[in-house]
Amino acid sequence: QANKPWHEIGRDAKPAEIKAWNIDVRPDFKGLPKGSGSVKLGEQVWEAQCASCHGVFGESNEVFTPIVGGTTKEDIQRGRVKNLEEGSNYPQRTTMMKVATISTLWDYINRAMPWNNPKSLKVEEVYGVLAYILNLADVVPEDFVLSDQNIAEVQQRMPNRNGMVFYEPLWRVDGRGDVQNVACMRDCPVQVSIRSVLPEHARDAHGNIREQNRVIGPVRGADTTR
Amino acid sequence: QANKPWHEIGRDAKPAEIKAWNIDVRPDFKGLPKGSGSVKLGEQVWEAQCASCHGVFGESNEVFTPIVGGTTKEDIQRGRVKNLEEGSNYPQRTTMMKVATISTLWDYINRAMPWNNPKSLKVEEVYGVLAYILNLADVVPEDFVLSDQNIAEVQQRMPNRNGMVFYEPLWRVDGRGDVQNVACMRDCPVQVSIRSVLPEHARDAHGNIREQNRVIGPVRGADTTR
Amino acid sequence: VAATASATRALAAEGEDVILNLPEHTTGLGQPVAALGYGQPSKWEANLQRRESPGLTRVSQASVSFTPLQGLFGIITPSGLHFERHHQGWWDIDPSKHRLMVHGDDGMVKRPRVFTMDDLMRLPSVSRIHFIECGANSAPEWGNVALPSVQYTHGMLSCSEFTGVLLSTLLEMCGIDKKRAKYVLAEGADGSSMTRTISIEQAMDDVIVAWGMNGEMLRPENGYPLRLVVPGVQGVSWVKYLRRIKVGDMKWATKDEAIHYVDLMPDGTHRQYTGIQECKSVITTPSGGQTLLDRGYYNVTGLAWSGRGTIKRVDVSFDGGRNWRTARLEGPILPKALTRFNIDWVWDGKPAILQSRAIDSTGYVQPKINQLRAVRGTRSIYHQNAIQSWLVSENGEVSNVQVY
Amino acid sequence: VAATASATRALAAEGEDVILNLPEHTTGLGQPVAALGYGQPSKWEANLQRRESPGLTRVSQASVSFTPLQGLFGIITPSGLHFERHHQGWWDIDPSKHRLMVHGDDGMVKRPRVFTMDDLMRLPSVSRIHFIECGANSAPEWGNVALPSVQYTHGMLSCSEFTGVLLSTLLEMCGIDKKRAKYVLAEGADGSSMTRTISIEQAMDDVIVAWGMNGEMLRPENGYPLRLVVPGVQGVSWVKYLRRIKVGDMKWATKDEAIHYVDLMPDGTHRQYTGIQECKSVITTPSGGQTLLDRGYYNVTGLAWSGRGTIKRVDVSFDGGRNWRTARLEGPILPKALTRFNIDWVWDGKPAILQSRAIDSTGYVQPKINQLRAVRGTRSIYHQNAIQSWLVSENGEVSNVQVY
Ligand code: HEC
Ligand code: HEC
Ligand SMILES: [Ca+2]
Ligand SMILES: [Ca+2]
Ligand SMILES: [Ca+2]
Ligand SMILES: [Ca+2]
Ligand SMILES: [Ca+2]
Ligand SMILES: [Ca+2]
Ligand SMILES: [Co+2]
Ligand SMILES: [Co+2]
Repeated sequence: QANKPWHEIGRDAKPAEIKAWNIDVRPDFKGLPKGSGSVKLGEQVWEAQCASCHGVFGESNEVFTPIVGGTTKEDIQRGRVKNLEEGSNYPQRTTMMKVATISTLWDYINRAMPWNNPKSLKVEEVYGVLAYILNLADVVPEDFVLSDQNIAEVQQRMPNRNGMVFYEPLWRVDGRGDVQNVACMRDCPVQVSIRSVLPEHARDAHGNIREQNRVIGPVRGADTTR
Repeated sequence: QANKPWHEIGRDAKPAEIKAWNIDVRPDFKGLPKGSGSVKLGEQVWEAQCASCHGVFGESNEVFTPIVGGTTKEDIQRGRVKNLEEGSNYPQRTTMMKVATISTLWDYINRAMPWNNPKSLKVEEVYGVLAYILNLADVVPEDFVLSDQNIAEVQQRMPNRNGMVFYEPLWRVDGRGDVQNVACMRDCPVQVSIRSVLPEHARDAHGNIREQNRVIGPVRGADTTR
Repeated sequence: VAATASATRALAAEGEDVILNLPEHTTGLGQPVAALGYGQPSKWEANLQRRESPGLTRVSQASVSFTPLQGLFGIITPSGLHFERHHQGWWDIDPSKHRLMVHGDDGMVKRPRVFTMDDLMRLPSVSRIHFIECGANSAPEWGNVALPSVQYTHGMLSCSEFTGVLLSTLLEMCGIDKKRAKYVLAEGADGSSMTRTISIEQAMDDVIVAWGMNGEMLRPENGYPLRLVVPGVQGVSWVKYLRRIKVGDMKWATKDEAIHYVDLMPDGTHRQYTGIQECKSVITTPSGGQTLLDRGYYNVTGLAWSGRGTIKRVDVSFDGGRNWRTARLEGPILPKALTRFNIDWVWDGKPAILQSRAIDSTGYVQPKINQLRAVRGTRSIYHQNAIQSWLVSENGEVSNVQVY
Repeated sequence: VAATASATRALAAEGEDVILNLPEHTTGLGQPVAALGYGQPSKWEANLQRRESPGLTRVSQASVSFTPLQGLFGIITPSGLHFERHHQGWWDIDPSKHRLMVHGDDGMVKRPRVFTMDDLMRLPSVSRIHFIECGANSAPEWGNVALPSVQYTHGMLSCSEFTGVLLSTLLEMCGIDKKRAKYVLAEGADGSSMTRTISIEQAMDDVIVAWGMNGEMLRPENGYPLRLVVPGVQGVSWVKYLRRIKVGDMKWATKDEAIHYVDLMPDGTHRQYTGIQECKSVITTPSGGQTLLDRGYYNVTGLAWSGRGTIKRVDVSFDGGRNWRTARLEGPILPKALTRFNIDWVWDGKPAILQSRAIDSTGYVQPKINQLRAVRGTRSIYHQNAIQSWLVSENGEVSNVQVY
């Protein structure tokens, strides 16, 4: 099949260029640079560059949801986080509660953290600070050195490693979701009473809605300060 | 047929309101207020309020095309303006050369002039200043008093009164215009040489086109200062 | 110096600096959401502005600013770049004080009514995409080439999604005398109180009394808070700051339908009431004043439209009209709206003359300038819908020419 | 004082002051054309702004600003009011320095390539209208009513005409290994270098590498100069500042597809890779926080959309879902685009509960919140596409309720 007339537009990427940008790390660890970092090194990095936002123990809810918390030794064994089950009273869904794939954390810290200075960490610092987070979550011991060699083993200790389900109907455009209504038109079955109303304190929580509507038209914004 | 559910939206217009806005004057003089104004009064109004823009004799090309000029006694008799014919060397198409309907001028002066103070003229001032313009164009004599009583007669002296043709195909959406091409696809008859090019002085007359094009994309603006 | 130069060369051999050295935006923290509650274009886009054509008019309150078609995509015109045509300047009117009156003399309207914006915006509304083109678009080129770029040759053209109430809805609720009503007068609230005659057929068909444009209210320059939308008809009929609709039985011969927007014919008569914007098209990239970066492939793109219906086909020639190929049309293809076309072209570095030719749903084929001239001469100003030619020179510069 | 008061009364009986005393804009000269080379909304429209939802996020560079749907018309979102979602702030990138790389490991792409904006904008382009909705739109209301107005319940939703080159065109010219290629990774050039997995089926179908939005270049907040458009899929996949496309054979489980944008189910598992935005609709006027001016007729209006195709029908109920009537749909009705609906309603002054329910071209009927909850519980955050209920109280005030 003949080349399209626009075939020559653009130019070949050079190996050094691909290397500079080809930073993604997959769940099978393809893309992961060789290297290692200790919990100890990680602690230094964390305290110097991460703790201000995420808290000394990854517990802070100030700038983002806590990174650490809510997982147990039992979770690490099962690979399922109990606090994600219904009825759990744990106040937050922390990163460590949700993330199933350790590669996700390596990749993300490497590309995006520290938030205000992304892509500034060295490879061993990424290993180290991830080791530190994992240690905070009791996934690895205090004297652990995380490396490309043992990361697949650590993956087997991720608290929520068995917690993800691939749900194809919401991945494929031609799928069909699990919830569907019927188009009843007359005397449809509904409860007469209202099930939920806007709480009084929420009425004005977004500022005065009067000032968020046009000054003309079929309606005005309600004065929610009153 | 039943009223639509939105029938009551809005409110009835009050007579005084309709009167305040119902200012249009038609070619059959429906809408023309009773009254009159002399060329003499018109001259005063013109010199005080119009001449600064249109020139003392309506000849100015400074702010707009001249109002007066290019019409002859013969035109007034024929009702067709010779200077509109092909080959005429008259430099401008003035208002008086083009306008066929005297109502148009009364209506427009009344609603829009003076440009920076529209709707400020009294009825007799509109009659007067229009009489003055008509006098400048030799349509009425110097001692004329234009009024709702004689305006229909003056209409019969408008230089271009027979110069308008109603061309229905460009008025109706479902019409069919007078010029049409055929969709020749191969070896169509065209002259090889270019018939007209952008004059050199016009290349930069709109500023540097380089600065009027995006800084990226398939093209750049040409530097027309060079 | 020698060392630095060779270091630079080495880097260049390895790859581009902009890839190898990560930019600040890849290694830093950007700006917060809602930094601008109402956003603006990139600072790098400042060249795309609406501009006046020097010498076209004498004063800027009775003038035109042109849309920079040379840099636009698709069919929606960004509202900030919508062309302007004012006769007595524009205003930013307090919408709570704006009124629309619908009436007629002698019982032509049974129930003359006044509407506030509150009233109008409660009524059943429609949202439709339509082009608006000034009747004088391309006017300076009836005779010879005069303008350097498509902004000035074709930029009195925009296309937006309009929302409003059909004029027919208003006329019906006010009770017009269907036997006697033949025309409607639309009047604006600006200094000129712009007035235009609309046929009752079109008033009862697709004319919209509009407040919305591209999802928000009309911009002040386009008639905020209310304008008439008269699909397919020249822009001057789309009365801005609409304050009054009057029903009648005779055309009004208003200033802009008796002195201007009349077409001077070779015999010295003027055609009056020539409102329809006939089928037309233009290539916007590459176009006059642009320079191709290189030989090779280009996606040649442009716009086609017809005041009489939809666009059925656009053909493009690269040899000044001798041979033609049919372009791809992008959807949606809507009546009395712009249609975007695209076509492949490989530039071999030799001079080339680009033309586009649109065909609409009535079968009308966009004419050549000589065909227009043969019937209408060169002095009619309005309704110049000829095929546009762009010459690509060997140096890649594109210029405005006439070829037929 | 008595005289003045009676004069005022007399005037009022004669008619409204705003009609009888002509306003300044009817008796004066306005502003010149091109007073603003790039125009702005009327000063009277300042209430319509995109806004943050207080308490939703902790820092504004990793936050959302919501589109004020309560005041918009038609289907095109004004670009200045397009909702924002940033994870590491927004930038106004120098487009001449921006590059797109297309590659893959292990020969997955035969000819890894780098494109400048100049290169990309020469390629064959398409222009298409599509909606973009954040996967977390309406998320705070899985459990109970929480938000006062449609800006915050549904305002992570916009719709624009996008122009760009199909991703399939790029992938084909770079020569992908069609047997092994299963997924594509899209990566941005911002600090987070946002990454998302796209299926190769969709990459080869309707995904666009876009530079144009509503006729002009993308706004900086929306990814200037280049973003991915993934029709029907949640906004986070529409990677902004797009710098890299990588072809592979395994999903990447990036941060935003492994920690966020995963849906927590009642059994404590998360559904991963739930990208599609299913069929949904909402009444925008009247809506939460608005007050009806009066009893009587209203044109009730809203938006419907589906990530799986076109909107076929929208039904509206005024009695909390017991009885339904079918609304008018405005054109154009396009796949994976917003569709505007309108329906007549006469308010009798009694409490009423308004709902809209959309049906798409697959036959899918927008669900009730209890139907969603029965399957997905109340903690899944994403993909809340339930029927929205608005209660109109006797005083005309509209408020957010749940009824089913
Ligand atoms: C200036 C504040 C700041 C600093 C410093 C910072 N972070 Fe973050 N971090 C954030 C924010 C904000 C987010 C959420 C970004 C988003 O919305 O995508 C985040 C997200 C994360 C996440 C993903 C959490 C999740 O659930 O998505 C990880 C892991 C993380 N940070 C680790 C680190 C590490 C390791 C460092 C230091 C090397 C660091 N952060 C420094 C603010 C910060
Ligand atoms: C400050 C400048 C100015 C003043 C003062 C002024 N005019 Fe004008 N006049 C104009 C402009 C500009 C136009 C063209 C407006 C347009 O583009 O629609 C015009 C148009 C006209 C026209 C229509 C010409 C045509 O061919 O369309 C008439 C008639 C006219 N003026 C008469 C008058 C009279 C009578 C007065 C005084 C009572 C007056 N003008 C005062 C600037 C002025
Ligand atoms: Ca090249
Ligand atoms: Ca940095
Ligand atoms: Ca000027
Ligand atoms: Ca005044
Ligand atoms: Ca904030
Ligand atoms: Ca009322
Ligand atoms: Co015009
Ligand atoms: Co999102």
